[in-house]
Amino acid sequence: MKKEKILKQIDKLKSIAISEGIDLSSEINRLRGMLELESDEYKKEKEIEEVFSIVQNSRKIERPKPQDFIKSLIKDFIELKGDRRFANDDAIIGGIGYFDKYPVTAVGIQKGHTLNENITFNFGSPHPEGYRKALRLAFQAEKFSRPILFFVDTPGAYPGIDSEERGMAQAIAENLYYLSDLKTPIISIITGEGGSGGALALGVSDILIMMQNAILSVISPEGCASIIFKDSSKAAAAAVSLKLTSFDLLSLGIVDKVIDEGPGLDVDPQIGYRNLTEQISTSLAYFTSLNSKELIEHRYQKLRKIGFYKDTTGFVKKGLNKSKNFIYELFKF
Amino acid sequence: MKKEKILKQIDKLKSIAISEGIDLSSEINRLRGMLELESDEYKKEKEIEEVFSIVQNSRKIERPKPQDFIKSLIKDFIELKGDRRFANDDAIIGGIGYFDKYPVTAVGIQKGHTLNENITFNFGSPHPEGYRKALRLAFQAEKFSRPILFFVDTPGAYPGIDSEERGMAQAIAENLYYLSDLKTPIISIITGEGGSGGALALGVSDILIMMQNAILSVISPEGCASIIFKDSSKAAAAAVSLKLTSFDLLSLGIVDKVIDEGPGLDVDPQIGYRNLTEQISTSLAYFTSLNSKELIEHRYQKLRKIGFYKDTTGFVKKGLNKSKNFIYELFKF
Amino acid sequence: MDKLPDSIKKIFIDKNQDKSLPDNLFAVCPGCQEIVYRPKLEQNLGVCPLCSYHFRISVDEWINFLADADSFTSLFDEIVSVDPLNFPGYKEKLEELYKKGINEGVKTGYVKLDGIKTLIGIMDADFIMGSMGSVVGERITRLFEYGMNENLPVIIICRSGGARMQEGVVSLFQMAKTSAAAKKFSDTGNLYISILTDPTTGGVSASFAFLGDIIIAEPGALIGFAGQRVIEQTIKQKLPEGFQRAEFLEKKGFIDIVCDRRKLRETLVKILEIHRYRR
Amino acid sequence: MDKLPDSIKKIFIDKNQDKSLPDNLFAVCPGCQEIVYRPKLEQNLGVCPLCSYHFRISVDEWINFLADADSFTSLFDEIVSVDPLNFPGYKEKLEELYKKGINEGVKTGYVKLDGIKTLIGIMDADFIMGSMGSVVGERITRLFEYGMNENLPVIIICRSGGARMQEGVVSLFQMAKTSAAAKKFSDTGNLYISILTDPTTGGVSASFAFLGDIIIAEPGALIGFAGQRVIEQTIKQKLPEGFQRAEFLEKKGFIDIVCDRRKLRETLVKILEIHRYRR
Ligand SMILES: [Zn+2]
Ligand SMILES: [Zn+2]
Repeated sequence: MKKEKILKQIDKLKSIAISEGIDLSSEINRLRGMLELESDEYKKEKEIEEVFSIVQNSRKIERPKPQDFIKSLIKDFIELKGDRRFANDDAIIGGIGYFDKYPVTAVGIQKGHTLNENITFNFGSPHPEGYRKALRLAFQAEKFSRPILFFVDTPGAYPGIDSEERGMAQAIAENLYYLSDLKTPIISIITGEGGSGGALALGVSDILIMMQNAILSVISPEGCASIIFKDSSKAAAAAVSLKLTSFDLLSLGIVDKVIDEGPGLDVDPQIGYRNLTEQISTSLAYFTSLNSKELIEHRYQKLRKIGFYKDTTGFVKKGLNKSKNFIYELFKF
Repeated sequence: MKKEKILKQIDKLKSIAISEGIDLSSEINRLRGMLELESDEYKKEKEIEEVFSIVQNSRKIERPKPQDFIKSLIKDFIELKGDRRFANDDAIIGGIGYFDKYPVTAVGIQKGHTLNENITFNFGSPHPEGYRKALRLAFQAEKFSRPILFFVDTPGAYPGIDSEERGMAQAIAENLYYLSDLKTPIISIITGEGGSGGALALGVSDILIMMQNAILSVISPEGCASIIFKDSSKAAAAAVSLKLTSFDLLSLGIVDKVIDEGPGLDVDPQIGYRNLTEQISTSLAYFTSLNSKELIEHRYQKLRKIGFYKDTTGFVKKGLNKSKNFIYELFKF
Repeated sequence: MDKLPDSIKKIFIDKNQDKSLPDNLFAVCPGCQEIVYRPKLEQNLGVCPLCSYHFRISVDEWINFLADADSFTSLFDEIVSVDPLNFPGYKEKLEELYKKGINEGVKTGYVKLDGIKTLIGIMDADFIMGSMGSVVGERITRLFEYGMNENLPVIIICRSGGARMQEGVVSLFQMAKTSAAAKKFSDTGNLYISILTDPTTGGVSASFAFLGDIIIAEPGALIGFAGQRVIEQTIKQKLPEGFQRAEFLEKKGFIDIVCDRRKLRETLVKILEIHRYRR
Repeated sequence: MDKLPDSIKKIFIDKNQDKSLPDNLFAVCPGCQEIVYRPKLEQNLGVCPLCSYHFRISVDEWINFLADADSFTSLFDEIVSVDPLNFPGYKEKLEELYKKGINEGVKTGYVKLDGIKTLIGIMDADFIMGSMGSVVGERITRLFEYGMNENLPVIIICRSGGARMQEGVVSLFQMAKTSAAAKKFSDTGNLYISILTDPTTGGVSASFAFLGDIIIAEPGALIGFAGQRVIEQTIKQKLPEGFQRAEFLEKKGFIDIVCDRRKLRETLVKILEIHRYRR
């Protein structure tokens, strides 16, 4: 809006300068400066708009959910239920079937397309027994040397009394622990909303794939806005700050591949499926070719290297435990 | 009673025969025959009495319970709680400490000396989470190459709605499964009432020890009487039939050692403790000297060989699957 | 399937609530209380065509229904029961059962399913409630050992009242023995499918029945550790509807698949194939 | 202990309910609402002498209380935070904290406990709630790696609000990274003791905090995954008394020992010894 006004003003001044033969360049430059400022703000606004529309898209009820991915990509799928401890969690579906020629174990977080489905699937928020079922099936996959495919779409692990009573934290921790050196290939695909620890529990993998319009975040933009910015209306801005889009995470080195969705999975999932299938095929061929020691070492190093920090070793001359102030000095540069 | 009467009668006849000078030998022999018959019955009665008093003794509230054994035998015991899934079961106590110079993991089923204690300990009847705690501690013992001591005294696994809901059968099965090749020595001691599957779940071991007055049974004598003999008053007789005493089980090859209790653990536990300590010391020295392959093979063979059956291979001439009638013929001999 | 299976006949007699129906050609289904025509039931693998109630079927019927024609070869028939404890009445019971031609609490052997060779154990409830004595324990153990040596999968159709009390603690330890064998078998990377049918309780449920890589249950099957009467006596209240049934156990996380008998064979073949057992 | 620990001082100011008490030489205990004399509290390791309420204590106080005199040597101080996402306000916050001399969300190093050398990590709630960013993740990871190379046990005193949101998904993945390191460490047969203090929640609880061979919690400590406000908003009801407290978690089977701080050192030494760490 403002931008257009300024542009018109500049045009006007230019005409005047020519027609009247006077030098208005200082005034025009001032306006140009305003324009640049304005344009930065404009770009930022547009980015916020774009990113938040990705967030909203990732949650769209029309978007195919993990159970749809399994239906489309896994042949002869047989569902296997239960954690052998407490319950079968309907928020997580797991079983065996074929991906191409590979027998695989496939596990997905179920999310509904309707309210009824969502009630059954607890809106895609698993309880601890869901993660324990996933881990049980993962161990079974290891026994039979079957690769594992995780399809992830969740607002997060369910925050309820029962979840805490049955040790949600412990359940997620245990998944991270045992998946980290499970001796069979693991491919994890974020298909929609990758919500925090509840998504990460199925995200430890040899290759982490994101569908182009999926998100993956340490906290929901809404939660971040209200906790950090103390203003829940700033969710869209928080979404940008959190760097939760597939391409952001690709450039941060956390996600390994982004899958082109074509017109968007909600419009036509076939292109996305096809591209994903191709990627999984390539990955399976590669990871099944590694021996288990190579596989595990690769997975460990992949996790191991995630993190941004400054290692000030080179600069530190004093004893390690007395370097506090020195580090502070370094940090400023 | 009857026996004494007959003996008196024989004495009388003998005196008459001598004093009167007549031959009463045929009558005396008849009475002697009655005496033998009577004596068989008498012996049987006495056996029933004896065995059932062992059963009752094994359950005595004054008898030291597994927690007392742990207190007396394990130095610096530190209790470790929880199954990491659902609950901490107070019916089972587990932890680490020293037996002599050995760091060990000790797990016992707690039974009360008072009603209040019994309520806390659920009368020594564990829930599934109790067995899962025991297994968790067993895996930890394996990690740290610590021998395991199981102290067992239970009427059986708890038969309740909650137990079934959380998979009692599965929990016991899993203990049997994983304990069978756990790579650290396991010593199991039946201290009191060894009640069925609930006892067996902590009975898979390299050496199965029974305190002299303990029992171990597939079913309580009372249960057996009502199910098999359709008469719950026949518990004492059922106890004899079940062969549940320490010496019965020693001679059946199921129990490896019976520990002399001296005057009985309820009267003075010290002698029993001392003898048990000696046996455990010897066993630990032996089993910790085996490498894990030897240890596991020994344990497997120990379980493997339990069973009484007739292998008719030598006799079978016909095809295996047509031998039904032939087997029947064999069975009769 | 032209002949009328004995066990179904027996069930009809047991369950038939309308004695006036002639010759048991009809039965009253315990599931829907409707009258079902026996030959229909037979065709339907012993599943009520109206309400899918699963009647109990015999070992031979299981083989007929699951195995490729004439593919069953029994193993370990040569192991027969003795009476180690001299338990009152046990010897006589065994003789009586052998006389009837029932081989033991479990029949073991190998079969082909759609051409895939697999080991199988089928428990026989007609032999002292399918209870596990030394022979059941030994046969199951040998089945696992055979499987690990030959790299064959093992399928066990469970149906048992539990331990065989007449063999006392010897029977109890068959739980440990079979579980140890199942573990050793599993460590060779082979597949064990456990199928729980009505009823699977006690010592069998607390050992090999719940140790399958994949655990399948028949709809409505009673599955649990403790007997319902014992539980009721302990807690002094009636048990809830559906308690200890297959569907209940599935909800509680202990069953992979509750599978209709009419889909079982196809499901088994799929599972065997995916474990690369078609060679 | 002659000096007045800062964190306790701060707590007095925060928690002190009677402002009229002069100079904060006295405090009102949140546990028993009684007035406690500060030097008494200090002597008592920050535990209320009346009701055993466990006040929060600082990293330095933890070291003073646990470690043999002068035995602490810090490790990995050279790793410092950056602002990978260019997150609003993060850089300024970090600078401010460094200026205060707080090193990071966790202090790592080695100590001796009764002569036994052990690695230790102590989380610092004064550094952005002890949240786990890249530096916390990296230091914990290095601690485990150091432990597996040197065959030393690892003790971590947890206290954290969770992930460090300002580092986004990078922070989230520190959960996976530290858990993977804990697994690798465990496979070398070494001992990891996790001590959960008030509060241990979110990403830290759902990673290394719950991966100890032995998990100890301080009495009354708040421990859980989800925050209480989030749960209340989700279920639209108040949470029960004692929910997510150490004793609650112990009952639920997730804590080995709820250990009074005054007995902690002795307990740790015993545990280390039994794992044969006294050499
Ligand atoms: Zn019907
Ligand atoms: Zn107080």
